[in-house]
Amino acid sequence: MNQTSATITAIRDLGAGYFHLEATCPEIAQQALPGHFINVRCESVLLRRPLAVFSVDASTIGIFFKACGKGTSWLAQRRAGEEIDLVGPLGKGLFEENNAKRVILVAGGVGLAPLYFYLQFNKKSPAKKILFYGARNAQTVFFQNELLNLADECYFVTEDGSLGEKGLVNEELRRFYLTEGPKDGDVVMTCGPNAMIKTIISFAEAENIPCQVSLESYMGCGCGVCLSCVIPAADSTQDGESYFRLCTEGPVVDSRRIDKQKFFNMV
Amino acid sequence: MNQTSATITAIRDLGAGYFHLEATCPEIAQQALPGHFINVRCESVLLRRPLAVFSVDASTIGIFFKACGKGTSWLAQRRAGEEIDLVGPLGKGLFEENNAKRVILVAGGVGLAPLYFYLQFNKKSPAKKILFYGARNAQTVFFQNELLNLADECYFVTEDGSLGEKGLVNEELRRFYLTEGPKDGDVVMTCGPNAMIKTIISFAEAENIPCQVSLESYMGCGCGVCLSCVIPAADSTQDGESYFRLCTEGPVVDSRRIDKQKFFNMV
Amino acid sequence: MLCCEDSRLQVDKGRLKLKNPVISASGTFGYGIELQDIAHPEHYGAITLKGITAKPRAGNPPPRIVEVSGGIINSVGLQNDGIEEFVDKKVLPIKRYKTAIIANINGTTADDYFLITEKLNEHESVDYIEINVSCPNVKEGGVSFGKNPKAVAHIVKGVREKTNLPLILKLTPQVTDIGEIVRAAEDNGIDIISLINTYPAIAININTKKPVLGNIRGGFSGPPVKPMAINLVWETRAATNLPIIGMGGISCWEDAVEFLLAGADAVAVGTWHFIEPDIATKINQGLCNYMDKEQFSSLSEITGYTWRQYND
Amino acid sequence: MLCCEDSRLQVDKGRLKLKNPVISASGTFGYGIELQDIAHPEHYGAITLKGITAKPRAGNPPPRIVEVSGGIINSVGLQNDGIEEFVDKKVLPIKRYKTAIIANINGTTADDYFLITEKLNEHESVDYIEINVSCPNVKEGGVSFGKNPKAVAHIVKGVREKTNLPLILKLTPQVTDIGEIVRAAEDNGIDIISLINTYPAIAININTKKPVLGNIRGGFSGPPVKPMAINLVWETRAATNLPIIGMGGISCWEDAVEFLLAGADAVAVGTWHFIEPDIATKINQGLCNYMDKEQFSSLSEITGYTWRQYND
Ligand SMILES: Cc1cc2nc3c(=O)[nH]c(=O)nc-3n(C[C@H](O)[C@H](O)[C@H](O)COP(=O)(O)OP(=O)(O)OC[C@H]3O[C@@H](n4cnc5c(N)ncnc54)[C@H](O)[C@@H]3O)c2cc1C
Ligand SMILES: Cc1cc2nc3c(=O)[nH]c(=O)nc-3n(C[C@H](O)[C@H](O)[C@H](O)COP(=O)(O)OP(=O)(O)OC[C@H]3O[C@@H](n4cnc5c(N)ncnc54)[C@H](O)[C@@H]3O)c2cc1C
Ligand SMILES: Cc1cc2nc3c(=O)[nH]c(=O)nc-3n(C[C@H](O)[C@H](O)[C@H](O)COP(=O)(O)O)c2cc1C
Ligand SMILES: Cc1cc2nc3c(=O)[nH]c(=O)nc-3n(C[C@H](O)[C@H](O)[C@H](O)COP(=O)(O)O)c2cc1C
Ligand code: FES
Ligand code: FES
Repeated sequence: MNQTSATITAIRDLGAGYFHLEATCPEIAQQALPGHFINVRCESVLLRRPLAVFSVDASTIGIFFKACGKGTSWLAQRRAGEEIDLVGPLGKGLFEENNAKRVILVAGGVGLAPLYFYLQFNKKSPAKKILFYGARNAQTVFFQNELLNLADECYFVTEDGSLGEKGLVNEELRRFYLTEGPKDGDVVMTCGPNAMIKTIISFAEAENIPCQVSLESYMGCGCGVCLSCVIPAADSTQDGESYFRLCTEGPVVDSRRIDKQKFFNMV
Repeated sequence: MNQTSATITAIRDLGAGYFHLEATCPEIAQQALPGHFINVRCESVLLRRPLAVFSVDASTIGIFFKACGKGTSWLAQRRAGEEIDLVGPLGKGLFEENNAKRVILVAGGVGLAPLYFYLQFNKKSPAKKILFYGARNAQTVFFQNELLNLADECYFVTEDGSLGEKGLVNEELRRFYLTEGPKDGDVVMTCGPNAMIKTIISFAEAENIPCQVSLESYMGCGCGVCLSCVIPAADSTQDGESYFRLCTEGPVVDSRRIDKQKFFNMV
Repeated sequence: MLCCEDSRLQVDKGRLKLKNPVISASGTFGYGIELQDIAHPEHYGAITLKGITAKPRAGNPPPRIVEVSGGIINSVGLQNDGIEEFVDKKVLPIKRYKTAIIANINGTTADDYFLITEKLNEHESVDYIEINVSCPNVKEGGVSFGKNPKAVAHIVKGVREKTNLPLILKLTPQVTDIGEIVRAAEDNGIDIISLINTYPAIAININTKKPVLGNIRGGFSGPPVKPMAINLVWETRAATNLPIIGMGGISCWEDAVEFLLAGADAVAVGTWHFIEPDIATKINQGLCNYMDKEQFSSLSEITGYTWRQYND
Repeated sequence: MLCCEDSRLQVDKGRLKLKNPVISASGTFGYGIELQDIAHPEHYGAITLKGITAKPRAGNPPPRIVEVSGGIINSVGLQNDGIEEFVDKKVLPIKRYKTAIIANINGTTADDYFLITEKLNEHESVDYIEINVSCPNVKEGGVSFGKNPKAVAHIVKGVREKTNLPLILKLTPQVTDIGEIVRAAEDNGIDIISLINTYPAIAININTKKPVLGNIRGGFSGPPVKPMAINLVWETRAATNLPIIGMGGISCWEDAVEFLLAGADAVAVGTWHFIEPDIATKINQGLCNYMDKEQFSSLSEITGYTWRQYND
């Protein structure tokens, strides 16, 4: 874990409120694994804002974010050359593949971030990587060329049908499995809006496919000391409740670990 | 009184942390009198910041300020074309001249602001105007040409002697009166650091010269409703204390109205 | 039609009857008319006048205000000219406007409250009397009354005997159990509860090593107090069915809605007047839009909406 | 030499003996070792561990934190594994470091406090016990004890009988008269006072019309509470000569100095750890520079410097 002042090397406005930012921070870049996140200080707000690591090279890390509120909007206004204060890498930083043969990645919107890093990081791994990427429309399906070259197969899905299939990504996934059928060694990895995650989890669990999901919660410290970011756990304790810290035991978790009912009621 | 969003037409960095800003706000420009101030919303802080009107023309007003803290520093970073939220004109807006024959203006640092406006506003008035302007050094004696042309006589004084006499402005004033002697119809008008104001007031009162002084205090509303900005008054009431509101009964007041001892202990 | 006249905004709960729910908090809007060029009194459901005392008060030595951690601390100390000429000089000028008038009364002794009430009652010039037992800026009386249920009971009872005007009790947030104070007041005939007054607070200048305020201590207000005020409105709603005027840190219409959802029947704006004098109109406008969007047909439906989900 | 080892920073007042005055506030620094890469435990005069209870507690349902008006509201609710394996699993790991260890103990009954103290006393593993009677996030016990002088007296007395370790009492700010609580504790053998805990607070999402926190209510902390905390330290200093640990909104060394000038002997940092994990070093460095500039030769000269000008 490092706290560092990183120099922004590039920031791109991708349109529709989405941004791609790269900053120099060798310490973090060298340690980051897919699933890790960083905690960014945004001067417009109090608490740091958690953002998944989207890509790394030797000395810089990339993030991919949507300006949805005060903090991310501030971040969106930074310019190359400016410094940002980062803590990271944070989280368990691991999609447990338990030697998967076929990795089914399902991304929605900015949920692409950790999955993109997974693809980049595991480019050379033997497992076959199939990406399902859902977005509102063609304008918000980003990094298409990079993805086509990183993944073995790419299925783009848009709500208005302006690119790829029309509809929701979970429908496309279902269609895929109807034709291809499940293989053993399949692992689903997903990140996106809770509504989407919910459908993906129930599908995967119904089909008995291990499902790794990257969740979100409101965070205080981002590094395990405040117990703010907890998620209801499937296994309950003496007093009927049990929670685990998303920032240290996640943000990527096995779907079976989550008390789905409580979690999806909560968000 | 108006609340308006004014467009900045020009902002000049005068050096040494001093700035000159002009903004379009006809309503205020047409009503403003020497001694009036405006209350500026600075997004970096909560309360509006009071600043004297420095100059006006048909549709714009000018302010002259020092970036000394969070609010004024934010203001200093504005750019032409941006909008600022102003309330004004505020204050009594009057240097009571009671038909002065000779007006002795004594300014220190940014205290020049209201006196500059007095000179601009009364350019054609019969009274003779003599300006004493003290600053740290030559670099912080601003608007020299304008002043030389607005006032009948100008005495610049700098602490390091890099321009005009070396020393403090009150010494220069004393020297002036030693040679010229007091005339009846003299009025002193002063604005500047409290240490300076203190010496000017005691000099003027000793010489029985009416003295109009523009004071500062911490303000809440700036327009008479909160009673935060009060100054200890010379005349005391039943319970031995009496205060008047600087924002509505000032900021320019007759020195005799102030309880000097209490006021200068307080600041 | 101005939104502040929109009939959906009317408040009609117990003895609290206002054309709209936005009130100016005492001490932050003078005597109602000073800012009419930029903040017209008729945009308010009611105007609370600066606090008055029996005798004139000079108030506390300056500095009286300091900005700290997103809010302000003030130590004005009830500077006012006393009750004597209050009605002629302060009430009549605002009386010409179509808005309700609330007198905010203060005392160093219980008898002060009774005396002021008598005078106000003679003239029948104000519409409400707000009993302020929560001013942190006076040496005797003030908040020391507001912290003590017995004192509250005694003062409310005495004031009640002197007038039939609707009575508001203004509460301090600095108490162990706000319900206890509310019940003491309700048992003795209070009609309406308003909260919160300011939190006792101190700021020290580390360079001069002196308190910034001339009075050392002052009252903290502004945006930072809102989440604590919401909690106290929530608790007050649990303690009584009386109308509640919620305040503390309101700076936008969303804040006003939050107070209403927590159980307030009306809201008051204080400190924010210094930043946005025209805040009242903005809040009323925002409330109308919110009611359209969320399909509320009257303000009273918003009041306590959230609170009820957890308490009925 | 690291500034946090500078001998001028030592605290030695009554039973409070620290190498420097900066303490990590309970619940905001885990068990002291988690952040050592970026915030080393040895930079602190003492580490307060997350609150423990007799039995394991799952804590409150999420969301447990929300950012509002410049601060945060949390409703963690004392999630912890209970006293059983506390010493082995939580205390021993931090014990290797050169810093004092404070256990923060909590109970739903008085007996809980006694039982936990017994266990801690057996092992003699911690240096201080902080009795937390001010947690707003638990249904029974918690702040309800801290608001009641009799309950405080009973708990302090009982804990005192079980151990000779220096005892700290952690106070809630939500009381009418903090002096009354302090005296009740002092009469029953407390050694040190720490304040403030969080203010009860609520945030409501006006779109969902539900409280943001799963527990409805939470505790407000962070920069906005500082001016109120300074006032309560000032009042506590007037009520006792015991050592005071001041906290509430500290985000920089200047804030720490303000607490010291108001009467605190040491300070604790909570919420700000989430923004600047390395805040402790910065405060110690700032204190050293301040002492140079203002010619203070020891920390104890700063403590109460301003307070004394108005109270001696
Ligand atoms: C581990 C983790 C990784 C994340 N990775 C990314 C990423 O790669 N790209 C990206 O765009 N976003 C990501 N997010 C979400 C991102 O943290 C939030 O969008 C951000 O905190 C919003 O802050 P804000 O100040 O802009 O919005 P706010 O003004 O704080 O709130 C705007 C809206 O966002 C919601 N919100 C605020 N914080 C969170 C949060 N922590 N989780 C969910 N909703 C929140 C608020 O309720 C509100 O509706 C991640 C979140 C987590 C927990
Ligand atoms: C009627 C009036 C007219 C003024 N005219 C001018 C002007 O024309 N040009 C100019 O440069 N300044 C003027 N000032 C002073 C100006 O208002 C303060 O410098 C400004 O408010 C500081 O705000 P800040 O946020 O930059 O500083 P802060 O961060 O608020 O404080 C920085 C320093 O300034 C001090 N300060 C803050 N507010 C005031 C205040 N109201 N009065 C005195 N000291 C204060 C603080 O104590 C601190 O020491 C005027 C003040 C008043 C009351
Ligand atoms: C400058 C100032 C003066 C005040 N004077 C009074 C007063 O005379 N009587 C009173 O009951 N409350 C007084 N208050 C308290 C406010 O009415 C209000 O209760 C408090 O400020 C909280 O609301 P806010 O956060 O919106 O300001 C005053 C507040 C301020 C800031
Ligand atoms: C997330 C969180 C958890 C906390 N847990 C505890 C606790 O277990 N025991 C305790 O006595 N105080 C607890 N507190 C209160 C802090 O120790 C501290 O008293 C309070 O936050 C004020 O300080 P601050 O403004 O610097 O945060 C907690 C505070 C926060 C923000
Ligand atoms: S955010 Fe603090 S423990 Fe996870
Ligand atoms: S600043 Fe409010 S009355 Fe002068």
